[in-house]
Amino acid sequence: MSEVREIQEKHIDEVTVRFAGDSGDGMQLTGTQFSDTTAVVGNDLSTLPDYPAEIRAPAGTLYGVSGFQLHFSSSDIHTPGDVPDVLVAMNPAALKKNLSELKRSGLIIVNSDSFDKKNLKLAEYESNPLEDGSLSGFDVMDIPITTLTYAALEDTELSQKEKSRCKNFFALGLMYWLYNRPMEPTIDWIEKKFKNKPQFIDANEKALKAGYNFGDITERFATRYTIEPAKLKPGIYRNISGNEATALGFVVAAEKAGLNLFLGSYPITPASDILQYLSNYKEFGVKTFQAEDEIAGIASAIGAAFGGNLAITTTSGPGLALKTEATGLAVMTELPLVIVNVQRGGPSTGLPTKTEQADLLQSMYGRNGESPVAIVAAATPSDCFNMAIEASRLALTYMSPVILLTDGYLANGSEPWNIPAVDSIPEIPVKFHTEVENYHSYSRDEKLARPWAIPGTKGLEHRIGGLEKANITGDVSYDPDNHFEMVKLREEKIQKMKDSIPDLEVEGDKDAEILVIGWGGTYGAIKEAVIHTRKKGYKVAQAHFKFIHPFPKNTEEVLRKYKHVLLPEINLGQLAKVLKSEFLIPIEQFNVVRGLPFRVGDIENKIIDVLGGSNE
Amino acid sequence: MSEVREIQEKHIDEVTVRFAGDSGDGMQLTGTQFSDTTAVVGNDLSTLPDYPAEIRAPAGTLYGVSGFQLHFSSSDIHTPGDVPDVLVAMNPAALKKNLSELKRSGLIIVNSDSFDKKNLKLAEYESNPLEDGSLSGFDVMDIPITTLTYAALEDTELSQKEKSRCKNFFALGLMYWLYNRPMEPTIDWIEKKFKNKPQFIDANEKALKAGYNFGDITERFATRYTIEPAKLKPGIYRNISGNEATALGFVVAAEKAGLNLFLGSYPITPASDILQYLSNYKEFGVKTFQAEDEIAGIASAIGAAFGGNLAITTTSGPGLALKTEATGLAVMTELPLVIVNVQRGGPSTGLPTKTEQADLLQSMYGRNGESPVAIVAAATPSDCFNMAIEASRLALTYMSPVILLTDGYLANGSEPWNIPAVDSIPEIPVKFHTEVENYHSYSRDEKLARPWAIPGTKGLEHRIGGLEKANITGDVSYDPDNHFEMVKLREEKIQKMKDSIPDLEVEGDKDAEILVIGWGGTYGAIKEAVIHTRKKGYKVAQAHFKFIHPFPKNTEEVLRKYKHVLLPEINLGQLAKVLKSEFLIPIEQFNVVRGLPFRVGDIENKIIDVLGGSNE
Amino acid sequence: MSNTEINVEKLTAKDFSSGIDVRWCPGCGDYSILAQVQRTLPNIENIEKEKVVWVSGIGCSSRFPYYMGTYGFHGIHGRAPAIATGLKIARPDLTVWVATGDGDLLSIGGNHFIHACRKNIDLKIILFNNQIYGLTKGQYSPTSEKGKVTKTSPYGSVDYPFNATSLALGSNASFVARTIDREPKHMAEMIDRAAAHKGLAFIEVYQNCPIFNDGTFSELTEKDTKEDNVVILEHGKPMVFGKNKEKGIKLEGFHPVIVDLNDPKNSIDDCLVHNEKDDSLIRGFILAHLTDSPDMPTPIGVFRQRIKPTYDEAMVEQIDQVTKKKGKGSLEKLLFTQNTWEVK
Amino acid sequence: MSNTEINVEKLTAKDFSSGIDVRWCPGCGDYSILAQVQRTLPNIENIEKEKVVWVSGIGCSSRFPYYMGTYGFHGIHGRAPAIATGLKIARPDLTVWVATGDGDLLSIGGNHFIHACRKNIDLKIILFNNQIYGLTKGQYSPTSEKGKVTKTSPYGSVDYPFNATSLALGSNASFVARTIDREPKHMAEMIDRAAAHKGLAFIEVYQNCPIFNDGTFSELTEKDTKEDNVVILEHGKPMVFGKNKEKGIKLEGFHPVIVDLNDPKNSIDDCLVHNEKDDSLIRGFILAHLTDSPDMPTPIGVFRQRIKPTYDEAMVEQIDQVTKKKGKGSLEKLLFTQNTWEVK
Ligand SMILES: Cc1ncc(C[n+]2csc(CCOP(=O)(O)OP(=O)(O)O)c2C)c(N)n1
Ligand SMILES: Cc1ncc(C[n+]2csc(CCOP(=O)(O)OP(=O)(O)O)c2C)c(N)n1
Ligand code: SF4
Ligand code: SF4
Ligand SMILES: [Mg+2]
Ligand SMILES: [Mg+2]
Repeated sequence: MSEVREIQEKHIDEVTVRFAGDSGDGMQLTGTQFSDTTAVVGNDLSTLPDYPAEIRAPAGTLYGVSGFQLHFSSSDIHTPGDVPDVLVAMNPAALKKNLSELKRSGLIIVNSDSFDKKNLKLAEYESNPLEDGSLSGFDVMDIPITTLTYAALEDTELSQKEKSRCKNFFALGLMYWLYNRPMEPTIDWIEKKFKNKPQFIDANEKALKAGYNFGDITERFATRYTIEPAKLKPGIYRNISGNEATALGFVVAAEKAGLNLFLGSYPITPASDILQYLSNYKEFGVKTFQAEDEIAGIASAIGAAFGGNLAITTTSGPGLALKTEATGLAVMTELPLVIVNVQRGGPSTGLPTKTEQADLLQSMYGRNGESPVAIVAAATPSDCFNMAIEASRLALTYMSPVILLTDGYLANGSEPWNIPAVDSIPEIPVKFHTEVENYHSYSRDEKLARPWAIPGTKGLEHRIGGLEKANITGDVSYDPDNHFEMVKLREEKIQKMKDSIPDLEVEGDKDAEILVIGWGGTYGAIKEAVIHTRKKGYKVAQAHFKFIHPFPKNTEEVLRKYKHVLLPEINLGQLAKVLKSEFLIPIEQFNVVRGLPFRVGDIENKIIDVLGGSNE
Repeated sequence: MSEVREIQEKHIDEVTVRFAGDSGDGMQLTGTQFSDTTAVVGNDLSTLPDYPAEIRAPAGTLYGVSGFQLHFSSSDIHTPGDVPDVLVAMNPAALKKNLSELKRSGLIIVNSDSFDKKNLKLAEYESNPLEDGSLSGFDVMDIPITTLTYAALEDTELSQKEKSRCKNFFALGLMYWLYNRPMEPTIDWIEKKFKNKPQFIDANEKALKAGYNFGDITERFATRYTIEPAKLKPGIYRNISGNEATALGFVVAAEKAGLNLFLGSYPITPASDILQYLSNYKEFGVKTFQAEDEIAGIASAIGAAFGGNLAITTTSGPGLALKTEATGLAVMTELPLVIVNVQRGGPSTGLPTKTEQADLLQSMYGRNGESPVAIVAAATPSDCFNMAIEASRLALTYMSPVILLTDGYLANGSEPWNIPAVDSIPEIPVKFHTEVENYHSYSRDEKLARPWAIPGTKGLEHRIGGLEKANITGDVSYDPDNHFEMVKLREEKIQKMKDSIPDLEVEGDKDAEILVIGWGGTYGAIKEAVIHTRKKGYKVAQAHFKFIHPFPKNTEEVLRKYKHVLLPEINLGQLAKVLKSEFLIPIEQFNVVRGLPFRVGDIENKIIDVLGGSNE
Repeated sequence: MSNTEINVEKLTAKDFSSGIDVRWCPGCGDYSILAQVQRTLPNIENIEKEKVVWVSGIGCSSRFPYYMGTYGFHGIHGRAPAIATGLKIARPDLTVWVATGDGDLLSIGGNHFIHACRKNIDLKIILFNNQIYGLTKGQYSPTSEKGKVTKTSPYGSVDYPFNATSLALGSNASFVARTIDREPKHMAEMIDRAAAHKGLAFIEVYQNCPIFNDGTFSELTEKDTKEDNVVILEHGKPMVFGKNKEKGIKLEGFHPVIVDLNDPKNSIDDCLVHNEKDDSLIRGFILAHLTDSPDMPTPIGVFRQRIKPTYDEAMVEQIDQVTKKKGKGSLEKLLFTQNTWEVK
Repeated sequence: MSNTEINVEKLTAKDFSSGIDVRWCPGCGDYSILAQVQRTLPNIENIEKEKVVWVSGIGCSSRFPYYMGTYGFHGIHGRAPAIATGLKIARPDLTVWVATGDGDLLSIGGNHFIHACRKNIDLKIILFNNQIYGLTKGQYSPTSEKGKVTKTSPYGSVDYPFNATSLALGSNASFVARTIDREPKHMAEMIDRAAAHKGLAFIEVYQNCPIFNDGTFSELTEKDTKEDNVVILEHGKPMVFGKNKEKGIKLEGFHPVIVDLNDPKNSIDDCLVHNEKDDSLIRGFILAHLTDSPDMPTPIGVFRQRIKPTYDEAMVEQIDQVTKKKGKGSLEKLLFTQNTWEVK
């Protein structure tokens, strides 16, 4: 880095970068590496991977474009950014697909080698945008990345194809240079990943360094940026995605409850990762059963719950639909069970790789009969860790199925996570029932939970099932009054959980005119919108639901305090429906269902709109 | 019937009779025969079969008791009656189980032969209620029915066991005498049923006549009752159950649409009858596919709909839960499909043979994503016929899945049905798309329906599926704005149906202080309660929802007119939730979830309660 | 948890009864199965009643767990094998039995059944095959014969039936047997054998439903016909049947044929010798398909038994191996992995 | 509706292409299946393109219908056989094909598959068996070999795999065949045979997934190994294989063994002669289980074909019979049945 050229070092506060290329170009990897490194240097960050449903659509096509957006900053941030400042486009299709969302006058780094006739045609370009002036207004850096990568790898033994695969590392290196990030974390990663393939270690490192050095050497970049570490709360951090956080949460919950963890699951995008993570933790005794279908996934978990495990099942929308009948069985048998639903675009197969919040009503009501379950939702990627533990705690304490809702954005997105000290996480007290005297399978404690007496316990042999149960004895009962009693008891038990969930917290202006509420993965976008509008002088407050069934005790009180209650949701108004029917309170809805997280700006505008327009 | 004994002939207006006995005693048959005969003599009537989930539990046990209640009258009636006037109890268990619901000073006819030690013990009687005075206050006729039946069949060739099986006909004959009904319809039925077993024809007829004659001869009955024919609307009538009416409705709908009818279904109580009825109508070309499970049931129907049939699937609660994922596919592919859900007690397996209204929210919201379907509900057993046609009409006209909700009470209950002239039922215009020019699989007509172009049509080869569709072209599309557009379009299409469904009708007082609303099988009970309270001088009106998604156009207007809106439901308030969230109107709920139809008296009391108590 | 000393007192059939009133129809074949199970289980060595769990789906037969004095789970329709699988994996120390019907296991539950067979989950599955849907009052089932007239097939069903043993073998089940409700001793033996088998054990029981399908198996159960229609499989013994064991079965190519042993041209040595331990599935498959031809007798007994590691076992082993290699998991390590950084 | 004159113009592969861009990964074996289907269908006698429907579930392979110029239905995961069943029953005039994957058909869809086989629904099912979940990015599937390391089995899977042909035969499928993506001519023949079969036709295609399971079938596809590892089944011909057809297969009891035909002690006459029309399922089952032992070659070709009435056919026939007997249904009669009365 001994350099004579005059380069301006500019300190900036935040940047949003989007990497885009073919599904085969390794953009998800590039994005993840950049994120991890950015995390390690101490920026706050938030990411949004966005990939097609096809595994690897034919090279160069528009529908084959895979993207990864990353927002990082020297201060607290909460979303992956509305509009990228920088676009790295590995081919014409990537440029075409992403250009419209780029910031005006933003920076575009393209692999100019890929702008040949064939690729232009595949991207449906009539003329070469690098030449026809259509990119005027942007800061375009057309760099022959392929050529430069080949050059850097000239003396390696790799085939051309293998060499070409290294070009994402070149791009990554260049970006590291541009944003002043160290290469070491990525070098470490490469060395571990290709442990058994030294030629790839060498090549990828060479490409990475070549990219970095290219930044240093070329005259094209006049400015280089520094983003200071964010002043986050002191602690040990790691970058974590929602799915990994969910998996870790359950391992911790099981240990804190002194139980074995059982996962019965069937792969489905975007939930498969959780199964994948958990299948690694054999040394924790975690049992993962890849079932033949979603029904077997939940049914096996119900069996494991009967057997005394912390039992969970993970899925996404269509899979949740398949689990409804069995969820009802868990309701009737009052067994602890956590069902994780990583929401994706629907209905039906819908948009499998996109995010949405449209499974709330299915979670609430999608079962035959009066069949209440608890519902909790994670607010950010790292919050998935907390909510997995919370869901487990509720399930085990109240002997009830609990649905944990996350979504595609939380699942694949990542952010720095202030890792909690293991001791600071409270135990989950669980006691299997063993006393033979006066045992009744449907007696209840003060929380209305029935005793958990597991097979193997002498003298407590009993039988449960999906037919209506007699209160206390647990015998099958067709008695009309008993049925009514049990229908009410099951709902009451869920309502009892109010005693052990936190009140709804309000952030923002004490004298706010508008309360913006939300649930799940929209937390960050709402939070930023609230910050921005407050900065503009509006009186705004925010409250976010992590517990939806039951609602926190103070919900009605909070909602009634404000002149306006605004609820942005990535659906047609599902939480709004529930709140309105429960409290008969008018709620202003803001619904955008585009398979993508909210744009902060859109929420901002809506807030201002509700408040009667600009106050400027 | 030449008789010297002085018998008082009493004209009465209405009676409620309950037959009760062992599951093996043929009580359902007895009840049905009595109903059919009662229908033929021109009374209005309403029935409520009530049988255990066990097929034939061991004789004499309490849980083995099967009952059949029948309310008949010389005027318009709407429910099977709150409390029986007469109980026919074939054994101690039947007496024990039903006594508490009998009218004070009601008539009890028991088979005294069955009151032996063993049966008394099985029925958990400490002493013989026929002897211990515990029945004082009732009018008890203890008749040795078994002995008398044996006597009547002395010279037949039957075994004792076979003879014993005839005793329900003895009881039926006695009841025919008591209520002055002809024996011919039953004799006809016996002759047809046992066509190939002449010895049974003879025996059953003998038993029937012996019962009848016993009434004539014995001195025990001082009074005999006549119930004049009801002054029903002129027309041809038959007695019909909800399930049969549903089946007939679909046969008619298919013919009126000029389509073949396809049913894909899996047996489940209380919906199996519909499959059973439809499997008989081969001469109408009806194809019934008994699938391997509920998912195959609906999936096959979706395939048949793609092929151009009027496709339906029938089930009950747990089965509906299993169909949710595939229902979403029908939503996305916008194919016409009717899903019949005969609701039963839930959650889970719940109370399989009991009635309930707790699947409304599942029907509304129980799918992943924003996945709207139309929902209609039948109000009375014979109304199932109309609503099956309506559901088909909506499905075919709007190219949409439609859920038709009935329930266990409607399904098994029966009433006289004024059979409509075949010509009076409107055609359902269906035109398969055949024009090749400008064909787009997701273009829309003014109703927002897409064209139905079925395989076999040359030049219209196209592909549909569960992934999001591009508006108009029907191509797979991951475009964010298209997705939002389509999410809105799908909901809009359902709302469009408002144009072709009738307004909500209000019956009762114009200046009513209270509007009692309801949906589905509670119609009759609400109607009687409204009539009774109006007779008592209260100002009451009634409106009943047969169309729930969408609601009729005038819904809000109607609801806002009244000081009180009361909504009785056999659930914890499901329609109330939907109405409250849609209109933010306060609704007084009345929820009783006992696996049984409402008692008219309970609704009556509630109405009076809401109006501030007695006005007397 | 296992403490064998507790079990010195010999358990009896009564210990395996829950005492709940049995609610099947009078004369139902299910009673016989219940009786044999309750009689057989106490004789199993070292059995601990509290470690036995009966799981079922929905159907008359699926009421079975209520009547057993063990732990029980009356599941939902078709899902018993899946519930049982989860339970067995979570708790390999338990003995998990499944009671199920032909609708429950082979119609709606078919997928879970074939997957449990394939994976060799250590479950004991008893199929109460009455060739009818009993609880829903008499619709044809996937084992009903073609042409059967039932409530949903008033003109005769057009379905070819499943052959349950064939399906189990096609799915590579490690233990496949058949017995009949009216053969209590044989049934007891099969239950005993299944209990002793480590791996998935499947027993098909032909069960009479006197209410909706009375007499379907009468040729196999009535005194005057059964000897001619049933062949009892015995390991290592030639396959012979008939009132005087005067008929044998031999193979012509792949086709089993009946030989008349009274005819001096034929000898018992020509007959197929049963070998339930055959490594390959073929022999079992031939036996399973004997029922395809109306002339051949129906085999009862163990069609095939093969010992191989069970799924639940393999999973525990893998966990043990990894734990041995990596050491017992530490939350500290798990959470505070590499790529952490500190903010001060 | 059938009007053969319309079809005088000979259809070509192009007519069977929808023209939509194909979106599989470069090198995916699915391309080969698509090409062979598109090439083969036009040659089928009297084929009317508009009467052909492709139904699929979810998976890479299930994208297949989009690329076909026929009617198509991209269903939901596992349900293709059920959707296709309804379509075929409703419209017996159509030719209904199912394109499906090993996860789609054998994992979540297992039940519909075995029931379609059992009922002999007249469907043509092509299984794209790549022994992996492709679309969800590489988890083991029910056909993955035991011990396979995938995303969900980082320490090797503990599942025994399904043998798809065994399962099909165990369910009594009337036509069972296997082919390989890299054998286009053989594949075309199998497609042709399936199309000609009246009844359920099942073809398993071994298909390479270069992204998540590259080379699983390479022993069967690579030039230098394939002759030793694949035996091609030909009706009426002895089962021989090897570079110079120097190896044969004969049966010892139920156990197929390899005989060295170079050894003069052995003769080609000892070898098993393939007979796909065998009435019984046994031969097919033996062939299906050849793959159980690593030493034996993998058979490709038609394992078994048996003609029997199809379900859809039988249903139509029953309707015709009843209609003939009762006359075409009259709504008047249906509604105004006996037991009516008049109110005036
Ligand atoms: C999801 C679901 N579908 C259908 C039913 C209705 N049902 C209950 S038992 C049964 C079949 C019973 O047949 P089988 O398994 O043979 O048992 P059996 O009564 O003959 O012993 C059916 C269809 C149900 N309870 N749940
Ligand atoms: C109900 C449901 N469960 C799970 C999924 C996720 N999913 C899609 S395809 C697939 C498996 C694909 O494997 P396979 O059938 O072998 O097809 P391939 O991609 O290998 O061709 C899975 C699990 C889904 N789409 N729907
Ligand atoms: S219906 Fe049949 S199977 Fe069910 S309990 Fe009665 S006799 Fe047994
Ligand atoms: S992931 Fe595998 S199976 Fe799927 S398209 Fe790519 S190569 Fe083919
Ligand atoms: Mg059965
Ligand atoms: Mg696959």
